Amino acid sequence: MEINAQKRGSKLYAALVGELDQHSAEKVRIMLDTLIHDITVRELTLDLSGVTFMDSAGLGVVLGRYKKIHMRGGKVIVTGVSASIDRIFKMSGIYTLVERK
Amino acid sequence: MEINAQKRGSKLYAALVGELDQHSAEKVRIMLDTLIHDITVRELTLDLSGVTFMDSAGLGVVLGRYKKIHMRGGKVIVTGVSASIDRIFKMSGIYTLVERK
Amino acid sequence: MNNQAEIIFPALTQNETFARAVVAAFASQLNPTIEQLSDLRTAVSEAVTNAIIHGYEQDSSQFVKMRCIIEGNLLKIIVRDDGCGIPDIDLARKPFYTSKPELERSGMGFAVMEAFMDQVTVTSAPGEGTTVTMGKRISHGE
Amino acid sequence: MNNQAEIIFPALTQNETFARAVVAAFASQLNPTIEQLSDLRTAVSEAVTNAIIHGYEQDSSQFVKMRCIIEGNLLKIIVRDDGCGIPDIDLARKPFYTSKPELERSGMGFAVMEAFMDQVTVTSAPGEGTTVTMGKRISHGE
Ligand SMILES: Nc1ncnc2c1ncn2[C@@H]1O[C@H](COP(=O)(O)OP(=O)(O)O)[C@@H](O)[C@H]1O
Ligand SMILES: Nc1ncnc2c1ncn2[C@@H]1O[C@H](COP(=O)(O)OP(=O)(O)O)[C@@H](O)[C@H]1O
Repeated sequence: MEINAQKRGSKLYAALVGELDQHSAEKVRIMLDTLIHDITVRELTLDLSGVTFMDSAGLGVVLGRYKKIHMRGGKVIVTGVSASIDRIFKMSGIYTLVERK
Repeated sequence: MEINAQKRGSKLYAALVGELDQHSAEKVRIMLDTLIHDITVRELTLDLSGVTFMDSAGLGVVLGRYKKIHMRGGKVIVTGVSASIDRIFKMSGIYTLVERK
Repeated sequence: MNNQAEIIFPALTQNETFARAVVAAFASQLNPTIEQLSDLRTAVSEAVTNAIIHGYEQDSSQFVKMRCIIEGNLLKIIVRDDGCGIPDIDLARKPFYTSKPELERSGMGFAVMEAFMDQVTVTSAPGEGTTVTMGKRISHGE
Repeated sequence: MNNQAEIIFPALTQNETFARAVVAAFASQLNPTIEQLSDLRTAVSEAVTNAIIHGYEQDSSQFVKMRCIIEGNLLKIIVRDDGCGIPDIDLARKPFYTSKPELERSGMGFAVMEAFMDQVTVTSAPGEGTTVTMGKRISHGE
């Protein structure tokens, strides 16, 4: 799993590329937490269009980042959500917390 | 495995599409033998550019057709030979019997 | 058409990718749609991940056993471990319940299996391992 | 990195495709080149086909056992059957020797395995089945 990130002001854009399962989840979590360690980040956009596979481990990763960003009053946005990922997101009710664009 | 064939005079052109292993070999053999049952066929060109996999079972199929066509004084040509198939053909010395184009 | 395969591999999370690929390769005999394949890959990933991280706590000297069975147009996938087992299956199947929040598990694994397969049954007892049996009909044409 | 997997399936020729896909999926952990993957698929196809058509004569109540092992950058593939066995292994390994000309077998199966893998050993005895062990180093970067 690779992450390509760009920061503009308080906005961080992170594009995930690869498979997001339990095996890759820890690495992704560490990479994203390193990026949002910078407390000026108030809006995190996760671009999932490059995610070729995701199961509920990926949901855990998104929810975990939501908690961190939410605590500092920021928000999380997901984009590039495939039909299969959308189904998992919908089941979990995550769209009440995280915006889909 | 699919075969797309065209006949022009004494020349038969057959393009094989798919995987050529022991599982598909019998079907391919029957299809090709049905086509060359027509004794006016004197030149058989096997286009292997659509063959996504081939092992020694495919070599057996080509050699078997060579024997039939050779018996009636005709010839067999192979085209679209990938590097991997070429290696199997070379090992077997088949190019002394069958022309590669 | 009937066929089957048994696959045994150590409890390493890197084998999640392998397990998904094996199921996809086996299922392809039934000519599934891309969506059906994606459903199967997701469901098997959940069950195999659970065996690895919950059943065996990633003890790579232990083995996950996966069985794929084709009966007509029914594909069955059985994922077994001889790990710690589940004390309360009803609780475990509840959405959002997880015993591993420290791994940021969402507790949605069983819910995903149920959503992506036609049928899911779970047999388990503490100390006796866990067997998850999932079925999906792969029918064509409609 | 070390890993392994055991795969067991009935002696049906339709499982040749499955066996190739499984080996490719397992080997992909070592980041093989496309050419190395193609070599592996070809060699395993030969060994599995032999187990199905020679060892078991396509008796689909019998099972082929395939084991894939990664030891460092070495990939080992072991294909086993409990079928009829080989009376004369040296003769069997000779290019162009086949006991099934009626199936239009070319007799080049073992020669292909030897050409596409680094090492091939064959253990067999009449009535005791056959084990083919193949090894290939998947090294990167050169
Ligand atoms: N194979 C298993 N062995 C032991 N416990 C399991 C197994 N599978 C699931 N469980 C238990 O059931 C709970 C719920 O599983 P699941 O719905 O997949 O959510 P998650 O994996 O996100 O925790 C797990 O947290 C675990 O306690
Ligand atoms: N698993 C096996 N069980 C029994 N006999 C085998 C097995 N594999 C190979 N043989 C014997 O060895 C011969 C040569 O094998 P091979 O070089 O693969 O050529 P082919 O499969 O084209 O006959 C076969 O014809 C068969 O007699």
